[in-house]
Amino acid sequence: MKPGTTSAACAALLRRDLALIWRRRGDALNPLLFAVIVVALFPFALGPEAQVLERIAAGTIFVAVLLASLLSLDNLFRSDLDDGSLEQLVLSPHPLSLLLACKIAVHWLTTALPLIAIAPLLSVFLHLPDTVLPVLLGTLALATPLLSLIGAICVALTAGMRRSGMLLTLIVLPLIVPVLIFGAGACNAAQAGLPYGAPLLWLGAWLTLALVLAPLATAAALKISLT
Amino acid sequence: MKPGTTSAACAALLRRDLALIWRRRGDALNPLLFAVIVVALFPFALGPEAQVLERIAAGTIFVAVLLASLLSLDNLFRSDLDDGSLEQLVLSPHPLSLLLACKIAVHWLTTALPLIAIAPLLSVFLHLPDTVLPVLLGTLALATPLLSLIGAICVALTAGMRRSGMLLTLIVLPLIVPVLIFGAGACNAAQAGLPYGAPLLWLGAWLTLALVLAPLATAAALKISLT
Amino acid sequence: MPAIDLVDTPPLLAAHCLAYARNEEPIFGPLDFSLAAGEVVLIEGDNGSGKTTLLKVLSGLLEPTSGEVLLNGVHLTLAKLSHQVALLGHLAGIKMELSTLQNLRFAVGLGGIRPGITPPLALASVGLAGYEDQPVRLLSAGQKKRVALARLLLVPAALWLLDEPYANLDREGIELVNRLLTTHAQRGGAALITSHGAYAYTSGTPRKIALNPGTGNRESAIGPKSTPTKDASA
Amino acid sequence: MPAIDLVDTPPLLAAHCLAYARNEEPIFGPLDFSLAAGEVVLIEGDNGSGKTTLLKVLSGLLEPTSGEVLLNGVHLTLAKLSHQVALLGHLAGIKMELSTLQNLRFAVGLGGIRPGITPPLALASVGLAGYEDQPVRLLSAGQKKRVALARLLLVPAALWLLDEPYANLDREGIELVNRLLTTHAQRGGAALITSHGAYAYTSGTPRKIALNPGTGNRESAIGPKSTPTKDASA
Amino acid sequence: MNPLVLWFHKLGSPPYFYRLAGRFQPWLYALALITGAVGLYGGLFIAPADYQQGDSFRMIYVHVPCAWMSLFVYVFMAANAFVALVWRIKLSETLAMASAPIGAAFTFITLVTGSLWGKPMWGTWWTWDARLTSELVLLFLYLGVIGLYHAIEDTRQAARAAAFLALIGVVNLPIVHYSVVWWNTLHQAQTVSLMGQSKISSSMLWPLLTMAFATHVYFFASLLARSRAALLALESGKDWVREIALRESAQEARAHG
Amino acid sequence: MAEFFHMGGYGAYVWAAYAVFAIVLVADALTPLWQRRRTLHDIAARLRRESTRDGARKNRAPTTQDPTA
Ligand code: HEM
Ligand SMILES: Nc1ncnc2c1ncn2[C@@H]1O[C@H](COP(=O)(O)OP(=O)(O)OP(=O)(O)O)[C@@H](O)[C@H]1O
Ligand SMILES: Nc1ncnc2c1ncn2[C@@H]1O[C@H](COP(=O)(O)OP(=O)(O)OP(=O)(O)O)[C@@H](O)[C@H]1O
Ligand SMILES: [Mg+2]
Ligand SMILES: [Mg+2]
Repeated sequence: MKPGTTSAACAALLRRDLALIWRRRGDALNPLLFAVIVVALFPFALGPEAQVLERIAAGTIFVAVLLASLLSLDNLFRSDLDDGSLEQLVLSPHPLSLLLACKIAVHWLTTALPLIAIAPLLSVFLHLPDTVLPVLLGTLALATPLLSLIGAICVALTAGMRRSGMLLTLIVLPLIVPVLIFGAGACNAAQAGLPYGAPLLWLGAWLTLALVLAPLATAAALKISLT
Repeated sequence: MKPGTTSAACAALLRRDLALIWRRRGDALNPLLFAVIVVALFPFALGPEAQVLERIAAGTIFVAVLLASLLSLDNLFRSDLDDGSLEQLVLSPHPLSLLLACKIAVHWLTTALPLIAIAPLLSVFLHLPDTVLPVLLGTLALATPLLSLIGAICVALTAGMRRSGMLLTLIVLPLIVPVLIFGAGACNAAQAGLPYGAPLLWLGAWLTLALVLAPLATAAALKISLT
Repeated sequence: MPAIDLVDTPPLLAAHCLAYARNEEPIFGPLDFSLAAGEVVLIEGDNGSGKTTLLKVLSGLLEPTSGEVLLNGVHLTLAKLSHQVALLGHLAGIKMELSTLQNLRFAVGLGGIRPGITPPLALASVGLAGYEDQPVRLLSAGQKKRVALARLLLVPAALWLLDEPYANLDREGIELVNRLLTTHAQRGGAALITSHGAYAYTSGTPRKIALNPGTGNRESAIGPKSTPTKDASA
Repeated sequence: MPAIDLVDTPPLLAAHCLAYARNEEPIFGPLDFSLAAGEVVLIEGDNGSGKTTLLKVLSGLLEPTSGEVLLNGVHLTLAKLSHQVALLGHLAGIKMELSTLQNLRFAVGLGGIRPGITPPLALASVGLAGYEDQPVRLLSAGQKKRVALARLLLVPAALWLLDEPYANLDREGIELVNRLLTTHAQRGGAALITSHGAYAYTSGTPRKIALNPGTGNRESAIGPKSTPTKDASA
Repeated sequence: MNPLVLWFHKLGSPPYFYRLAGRFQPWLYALALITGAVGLYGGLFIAPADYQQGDSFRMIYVHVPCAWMSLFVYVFMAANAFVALVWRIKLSETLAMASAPIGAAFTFITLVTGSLWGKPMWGTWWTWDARLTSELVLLFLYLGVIGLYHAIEDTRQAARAAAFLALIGVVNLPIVHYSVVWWNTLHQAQTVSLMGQSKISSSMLWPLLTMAFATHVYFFASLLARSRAALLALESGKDWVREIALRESAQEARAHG
Repeated sequence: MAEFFHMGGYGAYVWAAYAVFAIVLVADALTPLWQRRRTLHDIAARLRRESTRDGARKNRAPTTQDPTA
């Protein structure tokens, strides 16, 4: 009678979460579709003029990606909570923060990465200049993991409630506004021909910090909201 | 042993749904918050220039209201499905379309109406000219019930699945594009000093049609997805 | 709206060659049985033998693959079913957020009410007096079940379909269910209940329908048996 | 990591003055009891008497209002609990989308495995051979319960906390649970199970802890009783 | 009974349809391949370069047939959806659901090739022109039907729900089209209609028509193949399917030693 | 020949369009084959499983009727 190793537990968790997402791969596409749809709504709402769309392109794409990954965050612990798996995770002998880091990684890989991959298409819809596209992709690559990590803390805080839904958005919002300002700001600067290195560096620094601290904070928040 | 009258059943349903929303009034505010947040993100994403914001104000508010009421639509039948109440509704001796019309009405009253009420605040955020505000409110008053009615059909179609989430958005999108085009189009026309009566008339005509047909279609869709 | 006092009409419920298959896999096989007013019949079967599925078919929530169901001698359609059948499944259609009394009031609004009973009375008679304003969410598993039972008392349905009504109930609750069933039968109602044979309905003429597990029980044993099974805890 | 072969250490689990109150309302009153290795104890009580709550407290999911719990003579903290307690509640932590085997594999990855058993063996021994690739969602209520039981077989936990393990199971399933409990007790494990007294654990020395319903049972009757209750269906 | 009605009745029986479709399918694939090859040869080698667009006009031979197909398939799907909902014919459900992914594929090709054509011609990959926008909405409709079909557990129920959506989409498409036209002309006229009225010479025309024929034939071939696969899944409990499954697995076992 | 591939400067666009056309349709043609194989596989596996299930059931409950499948 001996418990398994922590790495075995993490591997089991990764394998299970990926298997679950594969089983519901239709659902996994949802954030992607949502972002596409939000972006596609704007031309209808604003009219088809290219100059207007071009001006708002980077910002709108950023907002759409952000909303899509926030809305999908809600499911991060939801189903585990509903069927009692989360209790089992908390009761397991392994460090909870590590297990949660695995879950966050799976979330980023399966929602944010496809969003980044589809960003070029979105930028075509809104006539984003080709020169700005690399900057957009770079900022998204830095900003989305930051969103997943920060979001996870907030989801953990609201995990005790059923249907936290949009309250989550409210809690996350103040935390991610800086990410939005720096991310979209870098793109807008690039579009206007201004230097855009500084905001990217800031994002990188925050990301490093969040990678270390967010899983610990998430574990603490989860323990608070479960007992 | 006699069953109650249909009007008693509708009254009971309205009373229950309102009581439920009152019990979870925190949740009921969520669409409102979501719309405010989406609108509030845009100045951060685009920068504070008033001319840009003014140009996109009406369209962005429309998109935000639309997304907020779509996302809340998902809950229209969700909880009733989860706890078996929907089965009881379908099994009841009263016309299902009438019962569903009551539910849709409650949804509109508790999500869209507050959104319309808050639209003036949103338009301040984005520097919408004061002259356009009445047009915006008028189009929203016509467009949001249309959204609720069209959305209800789609929700009923997806009721058979657990966690339809954003698939719903995908299904609804093609159906509401005309609403968005005419609604936001009227506002944009008003802002540009052009006549805007025709799109309003169109919206009104569609609304009348939808009021009659949508509950029937919703009932048909629900029966398909429940049996 | 037809009156439903049909104590002397021959079979309240009759099934001919009723079968259900999910994705072509037979769940329960061609069944023939009938249920007279005043009768309570127990559906027995192992785990996975299709008891829940049978009740769903009989309540009109699932469409049978073959066979037909007659209610009072007429074909059963969804609309006709509505106020003659009360289903108590795993999901009771009870709102966790609302109080017990609010839930019952809604059930009455939707389905009508039997004469001579009110929601508070029904709550009292399932042993939940004093819990009128308690949100159902805060009740224990057995207490929730009792709320669902109170709904049965209120709604004027002649046929009760009860899926494992005894599960989660304490001894008193089990007696309560038996009492409810006896009264219902005496009033001319009928009931089909599933159970694993542990707590049989003990008064009246307990008949059983046996479902053979999984095999699509093509020649399932049906007919009156008289031994209530009490030897379960062996 | 400490070894858990503790057949001769005095009490596996001991509770002193354990009480839980929700919003100042006592749910179960100060309880004193102990559980030796090799013992299976039945928690009895009416609906709403706090059985589920007691198990949640003992598993560390709820914090007791007062009193303390000792596991092998040491204070019980969440971290210590982890691999010595296996909880089978109403929610089994089983993914409906995954197959039975995938679920058990994950449980093993997370909690480790007892020597001499594998997930497919465990499935076979709860009577689910042949259901290895079936998504749990497609199983009946009793079959789901069996998957949860299979998890207990795999995970190396000395103390089992089982909330109504007999509910939804057929007669064969009930025997299965009793068999599992006997084996577990013989191996030096211990178990606390709730039940409404219908199917008592019949071999070994069945002891009971009674919770008085609702009153916050401040002077609850605790101690060994020897009559298993079989007279439930009266 | 009228022999034609009888034949339709028989066609509705899955094993009969499966066998019949199995007999037609290879011939349809072959015909599509041959006419497609002829059409492409004509389009790429025989047709002269356009005096205005140069060689870029050769995109017409994939773009336009696929654009036509994207609309044709939707009509076909909706017609089957209607039959499926009204008369509850299992085969129509299958056909409707099998045509959705093919239609989505043609729509996707139309959008991509149109984009690839638009870049050199209009200088942009995408504009919010009425026709383009309607085509995008059409893609969303297809995706919605497919998504709904796959998201619902029970296949027959899923088919009925998706069929319902397809029918609503039929009503909606003209509305979208005209609202987009109206919207597009509100502010400024987009100068899009480059090709609308240009007269086309017969050496340019016949490859186009051949390609159109080839894509139609391909559609039916693919439809039959998809329906056959779907019928196997739908009827997986029936003996005729079990026989096929056992036969194939035995063959496979032999092939692997 | 090079001129043919060059397509008067539009080569990249034209060939990309034809490539998309070919790739998408080939993928579309292959899907049913793949689906068919998987379905038959699943059915064969299920038949095998069902036979073990029936076997297990017979051992547990000798009174149940012999399944005719
Ligand atoms: C993404 C961009 C595009 C999309 C979505 C698109 C879509 C369509 C559709 C749906 C049709 C069929 C219309 C019908 O039969 O009623 C069509 C036809 C056609 N398209 Fe495109 N198109 C695009 C770009 C282009 C471009 C750039 C050109 C050439 C400059 C072009 C030339 C044509 C021609 C010649 C026809 C046939 C016209 C006819 O049958 O009347 N398309 N396109
Ligand atoms: N949603 C479903 N989809 C597919 N198969 C299902 C589904 N629900 C149940 N089954 C299968 O159908 C069979 C009958 O299930 P059912 O729930 O009717 O059994 P039951 O007699 O109620 O069993 P229990 O006593 O365990 O509740 C089982 O073999 C089960 O695996
Ligand atoms: N989440 C909750 N919040 C507040 N009170 C609760 C909650 N859950 C249960 N209760 C109350 O606590 C008491 C004990 O509940 P518990 O679920 O422990 O009972 P139980 O003994 O398991 O009953 P049963 O046999 O019906 O399952 C009950 O009176 C119940 O109403
Ligand atoms: Mg059942
Ligand atoms: Mg309990």
